[in-house]
Amino acid sequence: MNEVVPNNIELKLPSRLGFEKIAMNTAASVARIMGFPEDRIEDLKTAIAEACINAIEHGNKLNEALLVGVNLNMTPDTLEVRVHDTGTGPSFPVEVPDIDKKMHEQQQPRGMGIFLIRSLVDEAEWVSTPGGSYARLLIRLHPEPIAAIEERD
Amino acid sequence: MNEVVPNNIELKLPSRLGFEKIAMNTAASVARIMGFPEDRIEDLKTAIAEACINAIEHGNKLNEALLVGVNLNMTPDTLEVRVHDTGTGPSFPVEVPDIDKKMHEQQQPRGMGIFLIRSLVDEAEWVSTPGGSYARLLIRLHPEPIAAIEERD
Amino acid sequence: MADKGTQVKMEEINAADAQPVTILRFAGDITSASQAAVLGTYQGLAETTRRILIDFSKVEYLNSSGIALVIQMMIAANKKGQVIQSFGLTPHFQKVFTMVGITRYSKLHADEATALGAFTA
Amino acid sequence: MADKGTQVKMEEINAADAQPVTILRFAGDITSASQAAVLGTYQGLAETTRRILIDFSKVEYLNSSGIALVIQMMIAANKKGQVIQSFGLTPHFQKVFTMVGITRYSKLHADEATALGAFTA
Ligand SMILES: Nc1ncnc2c1ncn2[C@@H]1O[C@H](COP(=O)(O)OP(=O)(O)O)[C@@H](O)[C@H]1O
Ligand SMILES: Nc1ncnc2c1ncn2[C@@H]1O[C@H](COP(=O)(O)OP(=O)(O)O)[C@@H](O)[C@H]1O
Repeated sequence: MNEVVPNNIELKLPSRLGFEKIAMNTAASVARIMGFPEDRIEDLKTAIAEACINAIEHGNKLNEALLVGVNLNMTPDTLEVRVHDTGTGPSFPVEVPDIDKKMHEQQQPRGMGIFLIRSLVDEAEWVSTPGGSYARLLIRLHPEPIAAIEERD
Repeated sequence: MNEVVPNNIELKLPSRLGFEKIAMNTAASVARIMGFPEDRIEDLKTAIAEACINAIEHGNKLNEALLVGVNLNMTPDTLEVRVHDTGTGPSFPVEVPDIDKKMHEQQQPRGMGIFLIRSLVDEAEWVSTPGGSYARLLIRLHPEPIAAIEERD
Repeated sequence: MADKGTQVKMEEINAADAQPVTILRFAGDITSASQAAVLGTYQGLAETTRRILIDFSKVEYLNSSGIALVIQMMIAANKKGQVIQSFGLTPHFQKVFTMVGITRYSKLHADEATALGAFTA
Repeated sequence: MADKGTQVKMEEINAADAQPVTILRFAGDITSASQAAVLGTYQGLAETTRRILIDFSKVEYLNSSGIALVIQMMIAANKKGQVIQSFGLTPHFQKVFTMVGITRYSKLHADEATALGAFTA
């Protein structure tokens, strides 16, 4: 009908811990309308919550006057989410969580957000821009079946 | 901490029927964080859905390129919701739904949205502005108890 | 980008007095997009249908346009002398149906057995 | 503007072998705001506690900071030679706990009876 942003939903939240649940439920609602299965919606919820927590905590340093922007972009096959903050973004590489190290106090108990995001969505990247940084997450409605991947081996 | 809009949440949606569910679930999430009881959240959900449907249908005339803006403003005691569209707003008075007239086909079966909004929230008003129109809905966390109202009789 | 939309299942059973009851079980959303599911299904019922039982228990979202379709079905049923009983609405939507006055034309029952019993009461 | 936060209830029961088990039933959210509810509750347990059963079945929202608190509790319990069993996580959070590796140190059980049985197995 119209090529201009008709599939883009935007949410803006003050940087307060707990408000990630609003983003999580907004995204879940979008994913449900798109027809994603419930287990995939759960994956997305956790991934978006973790990205928002990082934006609130690390990006905007818990300054409630700074907003976290959540952009949800729908295509027929994908839901792409961008979580924006006003910081400089994570510096990679970030340490991969290791439960043995954590249990032996050789690694702090925290530090699982980025790992979970990467594990739960089909694509994840972190982008720094002049005005801030964003995490970009993508989930596919019809991910490549495992059989197709195995065939390539 | 800061007086500048830290309690304001903003959502923007393309004008597509069905997307009112996104606004509904976003608002429900905010109301839940604020501690509203579940029955009050249900009231709010229906009221916001109806306001969004009107904004999509009547305000933005189903043109998906036009956005519906949903503003959620939290105070310690109230949640105020503004649903914006680009139209001129309803012209009052609007006919009150009458089930007897409807059943006898003296009134169209539709036309219950504004009535439901008014019945379900603590305050409702419709405002026309130069750039569009909005419905303003408000629910209170601690509504005046019925006893207090009765005492005044 | 497909929503689940409205689903409807039709069943025929007999009430305690051995007279047939047509059950319409709705699931998903009832909105302006539910015209075919609500009115189309109703119009497809046999001419001999006298009793209709509506099961709302699987309905997740209902808005005023959806309620308008239910009213249109009630108007049509009223004209044909059919009786409609319903059950399974959440407390919130029982309240909404009562606000709108639907309860003056069709009773909302707590459960299927009570609703079914109301045909022979 | 108060969220429900984290709720925790403590119970003492005996396992099949008549040895005591302390049950911690969490409800609501487990997040960075749950320090007192998780670690504070744990630290308040009797020094004699040997078996801890965690009931996650009423937890609505769990994030990585909340999981970090669970790990901290596991570290402390490990040091004291206490055994932790848990149950009631949704399939999604069972998956998340497995991804993070928690399951290598504390088994996630399907239900309370199975979790309780695991202390004496
Ligand atoms: N949006 C962000 N802006 C700046 N730094 C970030 C952001 N997200 C993550 N980081 C950095 O990456 C690290 C790892 O993040 P994460 O894996 O989510 O664990 P945690 O937040 O518990 O430390 C953080 O400690 C932080 O230094
Ligand atoms: N946002 C709006 N912009 C313009 N007109 C509106 C708006 N909301 C409501 N209206 C007008 O008010 C009438 C009554 O609205 P409502 O009670 O919601 O019932 P319905 O939408 O089913 O007609 C509508 O038919 C429309 O003419």
